[in-house]
Amino acid sequence: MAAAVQKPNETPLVRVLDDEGRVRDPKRDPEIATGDLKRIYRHMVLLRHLDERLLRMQRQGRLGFYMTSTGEEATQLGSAWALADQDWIFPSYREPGVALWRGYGLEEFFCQLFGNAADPLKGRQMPVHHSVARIHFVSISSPVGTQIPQAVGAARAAQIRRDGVAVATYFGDGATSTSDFHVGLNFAGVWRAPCVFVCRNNGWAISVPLSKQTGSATIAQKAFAYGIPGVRVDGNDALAVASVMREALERARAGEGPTLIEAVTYRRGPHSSSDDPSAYRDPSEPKRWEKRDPVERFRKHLHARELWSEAWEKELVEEIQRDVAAALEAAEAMPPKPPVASMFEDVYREMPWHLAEQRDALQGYLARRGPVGEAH
Amino acid sequence: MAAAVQKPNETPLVRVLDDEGRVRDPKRDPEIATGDLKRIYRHMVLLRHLDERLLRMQRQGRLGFYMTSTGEEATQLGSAWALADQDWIFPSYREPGVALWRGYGLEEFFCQLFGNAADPLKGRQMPVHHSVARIHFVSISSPVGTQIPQAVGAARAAQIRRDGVAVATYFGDGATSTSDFHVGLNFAGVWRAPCVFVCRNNGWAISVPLSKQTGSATIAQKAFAYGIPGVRVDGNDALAVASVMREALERARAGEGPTLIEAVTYRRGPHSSSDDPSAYRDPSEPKRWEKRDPVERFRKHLHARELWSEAWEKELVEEIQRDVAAALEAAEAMPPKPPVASMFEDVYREMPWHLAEQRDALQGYLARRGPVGEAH
Amino acid sequence: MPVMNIIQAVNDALRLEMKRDERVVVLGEDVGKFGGVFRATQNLQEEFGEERVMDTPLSETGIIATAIGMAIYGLRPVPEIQFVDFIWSAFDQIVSEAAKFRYRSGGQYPCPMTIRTPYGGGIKGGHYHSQSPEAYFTHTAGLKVVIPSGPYDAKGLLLSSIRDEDPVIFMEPKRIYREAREEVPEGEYTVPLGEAKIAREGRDVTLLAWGAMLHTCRKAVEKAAEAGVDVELVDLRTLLPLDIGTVIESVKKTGRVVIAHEAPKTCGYGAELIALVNEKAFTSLAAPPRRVTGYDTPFPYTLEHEYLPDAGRIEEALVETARY
Amino acid sequence: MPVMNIIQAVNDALRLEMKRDERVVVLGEDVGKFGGVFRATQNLQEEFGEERVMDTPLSETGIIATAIGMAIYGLRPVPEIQFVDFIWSAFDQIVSEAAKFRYRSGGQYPCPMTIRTPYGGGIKGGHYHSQSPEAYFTHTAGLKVVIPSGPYDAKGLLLSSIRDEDPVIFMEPKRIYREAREEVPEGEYTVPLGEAKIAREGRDVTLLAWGAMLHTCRKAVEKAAEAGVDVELVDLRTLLPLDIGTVIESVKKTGRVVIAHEAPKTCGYGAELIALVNEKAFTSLAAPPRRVTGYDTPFPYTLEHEYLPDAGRIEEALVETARY
Ligand SMILES: Cc1ncc(C[n+]2csc(CCOP(=O)(O)OP(=O)(O)O)c2C)c(N)n1
Ligand SMILES: Cc1ncc(C[n+]2csc(CCOP(=O)(O)OP(=O)(O)O)c2C)c(N)n1
Ligand SMILES: [Mg+2]
Ligand SMILES: [Mg+2]
Repeated sequence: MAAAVQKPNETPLVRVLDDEGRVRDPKRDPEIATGDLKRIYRHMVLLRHLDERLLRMQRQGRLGFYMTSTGEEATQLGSAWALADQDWIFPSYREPGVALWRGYGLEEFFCQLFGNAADPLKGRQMPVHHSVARIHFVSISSPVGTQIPQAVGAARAAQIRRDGVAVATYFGDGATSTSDFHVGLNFAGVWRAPCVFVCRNNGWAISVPLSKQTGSATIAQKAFAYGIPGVRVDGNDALAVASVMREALERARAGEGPTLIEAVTYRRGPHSSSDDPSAYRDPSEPKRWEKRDPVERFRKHLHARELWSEAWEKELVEEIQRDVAAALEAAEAMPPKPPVASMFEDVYREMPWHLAEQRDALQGYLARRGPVGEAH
Repeated sequence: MAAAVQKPNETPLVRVLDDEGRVRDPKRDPEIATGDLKRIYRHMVLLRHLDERLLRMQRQGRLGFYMTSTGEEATQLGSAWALADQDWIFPSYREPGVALWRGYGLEEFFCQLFGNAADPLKGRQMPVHHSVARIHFVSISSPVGTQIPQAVGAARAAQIRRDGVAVATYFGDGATSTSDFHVGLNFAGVWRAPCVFVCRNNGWAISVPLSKQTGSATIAQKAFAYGIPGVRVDGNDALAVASVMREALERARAGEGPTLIEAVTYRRGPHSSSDDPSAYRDPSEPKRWEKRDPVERFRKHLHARELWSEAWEKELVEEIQRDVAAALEAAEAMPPKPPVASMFEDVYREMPWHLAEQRDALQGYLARRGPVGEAH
Repeated sequence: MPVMNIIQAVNDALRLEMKRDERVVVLGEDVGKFGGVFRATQNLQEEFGEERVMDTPLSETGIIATAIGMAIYGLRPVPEIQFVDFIWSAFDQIVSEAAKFRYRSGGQYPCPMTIRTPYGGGIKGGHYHSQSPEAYFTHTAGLKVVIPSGPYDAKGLLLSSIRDEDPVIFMEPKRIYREAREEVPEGEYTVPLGEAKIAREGRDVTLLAWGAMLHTCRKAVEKAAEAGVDVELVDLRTLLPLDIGTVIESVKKTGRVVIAHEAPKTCGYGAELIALVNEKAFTSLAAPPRRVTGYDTPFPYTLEHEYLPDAGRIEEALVETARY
Repeated sequence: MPVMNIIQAVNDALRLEMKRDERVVVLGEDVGKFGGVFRATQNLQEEFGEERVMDTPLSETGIIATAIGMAIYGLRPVPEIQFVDFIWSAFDQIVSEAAKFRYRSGGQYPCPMTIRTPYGGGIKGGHYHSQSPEAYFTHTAGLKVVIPSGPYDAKGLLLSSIRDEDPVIFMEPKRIYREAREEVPEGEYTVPLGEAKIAREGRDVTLLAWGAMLHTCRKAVEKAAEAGVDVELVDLRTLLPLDIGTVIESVKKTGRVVIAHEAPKTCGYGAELIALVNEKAFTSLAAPPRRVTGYDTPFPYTLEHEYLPDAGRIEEALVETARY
């Protein structure tokens, strides 16, 4: 990709695979090694399995809350593949695949969802708000968009340190309306920070369709406002995503500045386990997108490359089911609550007197009255 | 202008006058009536006179604070000319010419600057933060950019009411970096609100040059991010500004939505009376822009059209000096402070008990101890 | 009289006022076709159209700023912030603009608008779907802050808020959105702003609370009664301006006061109440005023019921204060 | 020892710490070539280059958010907000992000940064160049709030803040930026966070204050002394976490307390101090705690000296409290 600013009228949709998983643009093929191709597929299948299983568990009351990323697997895995180990991620809540790809363990993953005693976040955050420092997967927060300019700050720090690290941040189409999107891209444009902005344009922000989110025809063209390149890619095509992501990261590392990637995909499920899309969108729309399923397309691609077989699929699914079941069992066996004293830790590095006082008062109260609940 | 979105690579600088005040693009000439042409010139001269006089007064300690708009007169008057009486303005601090054009009186203007007993704002705001409801010149506040989405809300209200009102909002190049710029233009793009965004790109935000403000080559191209037209105009050419402003207002009134106008001009003076530009910018830069003086250019144009003579100029200047001197004298004769009780009014429509209590306490205190000052 | 929950009462108030006053418009994320994530604006878009019930882009500052523009222009906007936890990007527009418009324009530009927003914990919402930030608003001159504790007040206070000439932060106790149910008159009625309500008369201790805490307090009051302590429970309803008369009268009667709120303790609204009680009823105080509050930590997910004041903690404070 | 004003002391601290610790970077509007509108960062860009002293685009939320990213990444950013009145667009990043990063990540991501920002009235700055919003920050768990009252403390507290492992709001009293002058050691030294200072010992009344108010309080204390009232003046220096020991000890000694602050009264930090004094020294109180504060209005332009607590108002409160 040229370092020059992308002209908005030249933002075609980048595709490598056609709907049948055949390579239609060999020049764009990122030529991913065989092992990685299979690993990408494995993670796609894992994500799909997790979404089904965890949404069901949520419905059964075994889990407080959950958010699926069904239909957006290619965007997650294609981009994750292109990232280097030392790169940093400022995610939103809908890219668990990026964390799992980078080595987030299933058991920790579940413990976070349960917020139990083994949750690395000590039961403090809602489910799906992961934080995994060892893989540079930065703490997710609920307010939409806040991570975007933070990513730019981290990228600026990496630029100052000249340590070769690039930063990626993920967000949805709705997030492009936030203040933080604007200031993030604007600062990045001025600093030419090594930052890649990955917008998962899945068409909806809860009940609000893209047409009510912005007057612009594409998200990619918003890059032009900041003098940076904008790329539009088929977000259901893992190879296309991998390709544009790799280019953007190369540009970042070469000192050529940030890139905005619009990955065009679709939110097939509800916004979250609390949502009911039947109240606002035509059920034929998700149905249509099922035909453009990124996992199936990728499977066909592997099949065409003779990397896939029914036997392998069976083995894979069984392995995943086994791994998930084992990790879930281990996670569910953990004490459901972290210790009460932990609630007062990590507000500051050293606990000030007032928090120690509050902790002691609560512990005294619980000692007198037993665990909280109706009895109180 | 076509209703279609302006292509960013087609954002040439719109000019009507050349540097010598000759019409170089007759098709673009807004054909302003003779009387209005002379009125525009009169207001330009008035602004220049006010800037000189008031900055001097500030230096002499007769005025707490002042901000000049020297060099930006054409942007103010060209755009003000195109606005209809019923239109609403959400200004920043550097468009006093728009208020004066619409009938803001000199004496009220000065009383605001002094914050005295006759200040329509009751001495509450800093100098140059005017508010003139009868000409729909909405209250100025210091935080940069806040007026932009407010203007969009007012435009949306006008659109809902179908009352034919268009809304203009003014701001600087620095303001384009704010959150409020982004959300304002984004909401306007979605609503197709009858709103005209006038960016005075004067090259500087206090000490920060445009190149450090944004990575984009122009401000106009930022419109593309919102699916709305962006126009780049010579801000020192009153006729060009009048022309693009009129078109934008016509589009707004015709239901064709908002327009972003980038008026390319230059901040010739200090940012404010508190500023010292010698600390950060090359003095040759303002010198260069003096050669592109908007007032002189407009004078030459009038001269070429035989609407200007030395005699008229002399008359005009004398009249302005007389008016200004009289208004200043009247304003300076006012009691310097509004009544103390007024400090507690207008926080709410009805004064709640705690404010009445605080007012009474302060009045009691002042009654006991005399006016505040060193003696206390 | 129909029985309603708080969501229904809010919806009813909005519908009635939109019918009565065509200046009233509703805007926010997901408020239109979806009717709001809590369904408080359900069916309003169907009835009043897309111009009066607007789905907005995802920007709280955009919602509030455009609502300000509408208010200035002459409409009566009722913006919704989906969760009060997301209100901060709009804080500049609220604090610097809405709260100061009337004042700074010398009275030329009033800014009547009612920001509706659910607040509070107990719904397994973690850091960002649970907070109670009322004290950030009560420290802001120019705002009014209203928090109903049940359907009847929700409807009557919301109608008063929309009709008020100043900007109102209307915080809705989402934990009891559906749980709190009571009879609510069908037509219009108003509950005046700035008037507290004695929820229960008592002699021994005054208990001040608002919103969802009222319900926890009721349980605490019953327990305290079993321990022989007769509590006067005051539902403040409006925090700003405060009904100082009712508060002080009660404290003068009982000589003792406990305040319960979900927000963190330090600089919560309870601090202001204690300061006012000191100012106006110092000599009546027979025991130190007590606060039972959320802790000075971010709002936790798993341990939220340990975090929130519960009836037991409030009861202990009441009994200890009474026996001081 | 050189005599410095507060601007010089701040500049000196920044320069020393940037030399000592290459992780320290400065960013903000006009902080680079210009050296800040108050010149607190003067010559730093010359000395440390554009990468460590960055002029930013005009966005407070951008300044804070990128500083957070830098802090998370391992730098020690010292962002400047030109006037605290403009901090609100960054409030979401401060309250939802910086304050909660360590906690919500289970301790994985600390966020050490020091937000420097001038505050306070008395410079003819009107609504938006005069405010004292410390109480919005003291209500936010996870932040520290530091306000020096003179050059010595400004330097020592700023060095402690930058070295602290948590986010600090460092509010500088701009009214006395140049006026307050005293001897300041040349090299590094720190004044610990969380420790108040007894600015003057006294027996009759405790007076609590911080920042520019300290100087007004000194005058008030002198006047009170003339009236025979011996005041103990405590400079809090850090509001969060508060040095509760020093405050309570003093109040237990005097039995009386007055608090002076510029911020509006309702829900100002004075309320919290009164609540704490009630909690911890109720039986020592011989008179009602008093507040002398700014009023519950936006900050006015012309009448700012009527608005701000002056020595006379504080003196009256001291004498009345002493004679209660
Ligand atoms: C600042 C803020 N406002 C509102 C919300 C409530 N909310 C959560 S997700 C969401 C929609 C986000 O849409 P998008 O950015 O497109 O991401 P997607 O969920 O589609 O992946 C909203 C409105 C929030 N979390 N934060
Ligand atoms: C939100 C905010 N941040 C900072 C400031 C301080 N400030 C006042 S004007 C200004 C520069 C504005 O530049 P620009 O928008 O280009 O307008 P100009 O002054 O050039 O007309 C700054 C930084 C402010 N008033 N508001
Ligand atoms: Mg989306
Ligand atoms: Mg400018």
